[in-house]
Amino acid sequence: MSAPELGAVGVDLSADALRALLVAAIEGCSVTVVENESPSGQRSLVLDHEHAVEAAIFLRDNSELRLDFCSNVTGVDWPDREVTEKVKVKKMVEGLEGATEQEVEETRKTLAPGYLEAVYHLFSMEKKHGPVILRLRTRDRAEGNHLPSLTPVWRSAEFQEREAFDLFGIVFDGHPDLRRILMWDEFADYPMRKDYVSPAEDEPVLDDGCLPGAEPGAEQGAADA
Amino acid sequence: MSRDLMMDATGNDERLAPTYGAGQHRLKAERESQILEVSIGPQHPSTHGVFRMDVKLDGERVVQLKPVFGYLHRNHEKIAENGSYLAAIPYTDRLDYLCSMTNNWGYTLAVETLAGITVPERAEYIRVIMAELTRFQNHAGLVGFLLQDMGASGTPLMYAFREREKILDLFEAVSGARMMCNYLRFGGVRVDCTPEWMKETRELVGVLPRFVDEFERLLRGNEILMARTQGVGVLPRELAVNAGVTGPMLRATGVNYDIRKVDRYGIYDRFKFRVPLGEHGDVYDRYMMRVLEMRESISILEQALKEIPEGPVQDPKTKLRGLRPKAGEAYGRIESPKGELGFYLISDGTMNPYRYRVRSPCLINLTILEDMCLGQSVADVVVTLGSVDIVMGEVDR
Amino acid sequence: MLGEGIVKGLFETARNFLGSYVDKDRLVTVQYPEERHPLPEAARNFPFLLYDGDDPEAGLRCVSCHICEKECPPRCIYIEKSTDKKPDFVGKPQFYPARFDIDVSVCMSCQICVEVCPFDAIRMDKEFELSTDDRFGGLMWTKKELSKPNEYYQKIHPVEAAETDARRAEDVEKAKAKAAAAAAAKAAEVAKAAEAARADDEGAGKEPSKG
Amino acid sequence: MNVSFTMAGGLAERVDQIFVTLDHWAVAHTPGPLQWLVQILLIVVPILAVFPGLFALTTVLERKGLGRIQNRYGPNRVGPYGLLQPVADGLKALTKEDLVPRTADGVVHYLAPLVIVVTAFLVYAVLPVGRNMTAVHLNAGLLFFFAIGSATELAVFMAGWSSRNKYSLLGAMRAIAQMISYEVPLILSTIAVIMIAGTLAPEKIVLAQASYTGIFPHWYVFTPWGFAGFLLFMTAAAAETNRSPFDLPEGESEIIAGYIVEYSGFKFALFFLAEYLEIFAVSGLGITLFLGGWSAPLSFLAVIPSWIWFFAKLMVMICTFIWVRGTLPRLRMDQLMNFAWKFMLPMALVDMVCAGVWRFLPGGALWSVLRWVICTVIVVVPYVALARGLQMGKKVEQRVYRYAEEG
Repeated sequence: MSAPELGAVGVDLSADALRALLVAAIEGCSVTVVENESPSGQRSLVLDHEHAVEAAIFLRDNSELRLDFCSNVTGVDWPDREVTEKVKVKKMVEGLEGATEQEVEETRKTLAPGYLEAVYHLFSMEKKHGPVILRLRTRDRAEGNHLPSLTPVWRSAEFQEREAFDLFGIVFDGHPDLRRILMWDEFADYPMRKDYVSPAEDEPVLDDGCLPGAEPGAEQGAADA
Repeated sequence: MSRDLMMDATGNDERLAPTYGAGQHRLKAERESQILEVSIGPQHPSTHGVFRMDVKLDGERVVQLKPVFGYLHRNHEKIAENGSYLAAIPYTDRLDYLCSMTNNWGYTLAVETLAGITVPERAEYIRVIMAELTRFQNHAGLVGFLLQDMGASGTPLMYAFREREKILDLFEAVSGARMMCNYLRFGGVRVDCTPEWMKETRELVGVLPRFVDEFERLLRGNEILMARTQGVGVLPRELAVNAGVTGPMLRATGVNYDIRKVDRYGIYDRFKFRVPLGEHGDVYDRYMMRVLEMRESISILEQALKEIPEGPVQDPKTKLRGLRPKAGEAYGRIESPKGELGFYLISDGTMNPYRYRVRSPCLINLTILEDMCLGQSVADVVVTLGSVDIVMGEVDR
Repeated sequence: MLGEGIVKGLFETARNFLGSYVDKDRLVTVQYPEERHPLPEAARNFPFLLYDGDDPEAGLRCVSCHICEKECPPRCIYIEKSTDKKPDFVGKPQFYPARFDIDVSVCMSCQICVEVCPFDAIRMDKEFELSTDDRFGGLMWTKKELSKPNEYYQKIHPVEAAETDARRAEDVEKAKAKAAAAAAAKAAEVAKAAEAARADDEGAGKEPSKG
Repeated sequence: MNVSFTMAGGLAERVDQIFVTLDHWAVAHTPGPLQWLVQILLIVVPILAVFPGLFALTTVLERKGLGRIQNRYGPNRVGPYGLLQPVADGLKALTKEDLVPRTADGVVHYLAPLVIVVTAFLVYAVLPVGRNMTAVHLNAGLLFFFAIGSATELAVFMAGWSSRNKYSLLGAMRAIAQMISYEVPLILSTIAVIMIAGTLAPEKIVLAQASYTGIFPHWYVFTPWGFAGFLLFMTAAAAETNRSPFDLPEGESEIIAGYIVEYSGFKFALFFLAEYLEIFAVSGLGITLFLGGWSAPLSFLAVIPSWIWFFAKLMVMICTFIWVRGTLPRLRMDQLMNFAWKFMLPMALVDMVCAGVWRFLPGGALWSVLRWVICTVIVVVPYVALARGLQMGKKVEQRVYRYAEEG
């Protein structure tokens, strides 16, 4: 894997450069860079919902970038999590000498709201560089699970966005054919979410009762006879 | 014919619809009553597994085709997220069960990128040898299956399987299993190849060209094959790029994009090989891509077997059991015989991957199945599907 | 388009038809029950447990460390640890599995358990003719069915087994040397202690004499 | 009986005519009122015994032959060399459950396999399987053959329609289109033979070819028009009997089994039987028309009984069918139709012209050479032209591929 900074034709593909490009090209576009501590160093860009499609078209059509190949689209689930942090607060402390203001260390638990995330890995077939990683984040994991669909920009996202819808429950607005793809249509849950509980494994199967002697009491009856 | 091609625009913004736009264009039949709805699959001799196509036919002409999958869905990604990094490797074998070695490689490459693991030289060579053997047997099998779909009574398929058998014997000798090899590890490979194995492989690679010649004599000039495949299932170049089609299917449309050349992962920059390119993007081109790539694979194998150095095959610093990569993410991809096989991993610093995602070439190459099949007959649908080269284990995951 | 491709193809099939009678390379089929391919040494099918000596209970190498149970990708191993200990091959007291079951209907023959086992206790079998007329029974292999002697291992995987045996022999040697050294040290200590004890009648007998 | 028993060939003749003699003997020893019954039985029973037996043999031969072509063994477990495989297959077909779809048209679904088997057997009535061994002597034997033979289309459509399965229907539609299209070149290619022989009776056509120049026979296949006609006839015959590469109605990889998709057990076996019977019959007709029927290939081989020659030739034809099946992929429907109407039909007409020219050019040493040249030209030129014309509009060719530049 080449590092993302090393574009094949010397285009600066670093997240910061792309961010600057996008902000300059699209008015009002807000782009944040997600750092990546791992040795891979693949950093990514978070786009806002309103300008995501615009930004995607820009990335695809810009003659320098030409990110015409959207390789991988996937969802990631970040559930609500409790953040415990130790903060120093000034507080009145009842002491032996009466109440005094003192700096006290205190653990505070805050609930960081979870969200669902769609990750797009972009490459360029023309320029042969990449990856550029885009992220879209939903507002929350319940009703606010909507994201703009990038399928009209990259057709390759069609099935993969359907899959993210199917397994994570991300609703892609603007997707031409958003149905369940791997699970059956009647299935209600989203199996790839972290809080998914799989049903018990020993559900009755078709074989039960079909085999001679398998039905309860069959042996009993035989013994009686 | 008074049927016309009806194109529904996906939106007002014409930049949004550079291609057909997500299966929106359908052929309209003269009368609705003529439409015959046929469900091809999930149990059908030539859907290559439990794959289903909801097809609407006007006579034998396809006016709508909706692929339906999920019959083999086992939530591979969830399983891998519940296990350790090591425990995911045997599961990758079962993705594309014809090419377990390349699947292993895709995954180990992603883990190596994520954790910054280096691979010893000899292991890299062994990986290339295994991957190219896999590519060879996959392509041979594909040509066989394609001809089987065309109704050739299995003769080319049997010839392909005859050679595949010999390659699988080699896999078994080194990894212990014929198909579910579970051989590559992050930081190297599991066991070293013996000198006898190397000798046998060299011998086999020496006779493989003879087999490709045989294939060509049997099939290449066959008029029926040419008539059945040329101009059938044409995939336009722009659509192929936009729909993320990869592998031989993409190269059949003339796009020069081979990840072995682009990313130069592993040690592929040390080998001289050419990337064949098609012109028309039809089934015949796809078939020929495979045949030509088989020859290139042989050439890579010859080079690799000549140059392979002695040395360790596993990075001693890498912990296989209980690997805990630093929190972060990585996307690793390889050129599997079917296309770009990518693995996307997010680590949260624990022993299990937080997110494990397989970018399966088979699934994404199916995106444009409808576009290729519209207006063609049922027989062409079968052939077109055969030329896409799908394995349901990877499509449904 | 004159049909020469078809004629060429017909000649190729004719060549293969005749070739299948003379060329062993062409007719690769093996008439299975009568003739068999020799399995390569690395072949694997299902795991089994190794024991040394003649007694599967006493010689069982497994120390019930649960590593394979945790690493097994399909989670098909079930282990219950014993409450007491028994000496292992170097004489160190170790736990042993009171129960060791493998659900072979779940096992996917991936060999991860063999790789992670630090005690050379579990290995892959080559036996593949496992079919019976019992459809549901016999799929949960217990410790008794899983235990196979080291000689069996030596038979099916000679090279691997030789390596393992050499390593274990080395371990035994080391342990012996260590034990001897420890014994010598202990003896010296005991002698010293005895000398000291002679003074104040305190013994060192509480410590175990063997390590 | 117009066979002259010569002294030299006495024994050979007797062996040759053994079945005829036995037949006469049996009829002669039957009481008068029952003679008609025995006569019929002695015709029907051998046909019902021999050809299904040949079918059993062919199934195992086909599987073994295909196996060897594909570098496998083929069936070799039941009986010596797997020869008893058809018995096992038959038992299996008999013991299998007979499934009829709930929505199927029961009566028609039941009748279809019977109709197809009956018509397949009927055509053997006019097939000369040896000297004086034609079941029914019909002056218009060929007409009878084609008339009855085309009745199988009815059965096929009955099967496809009554099953009420979309695949069946597709298969039946394909079958009807294909069989009707290929009947035209099939019949037209025989017209050349009829023109030369001047008769419609199969046994007379054989007699017309049963003479020799030196040791070489006068088979029609050894003339330019005959050779072309033979190839046309056999191609059309393969299409007519749904053999590869024209097995579209059953096209396993496309429409699963076509019109027989809803048949199981013995009904399926009957379809299978009928298909093979048709192959034998039409191959037998091809032998009769072009390969000299029961006559020996070289004059001195005439000591071997004629019926052995007929069946030997039949086996050669069957093996060729198997060989072709093991090699070629299947055509597509529109290509099949194009091939029938744009190539086969014109070629059959050209072949008729060629036969006419052959017939009316005078004999003689010089002329016979000239006749050969002219007739060959008449056949080959249209062949090349038509074969080129088949790819009109579509460029179908071997392609040369480029490689990406090193970069």
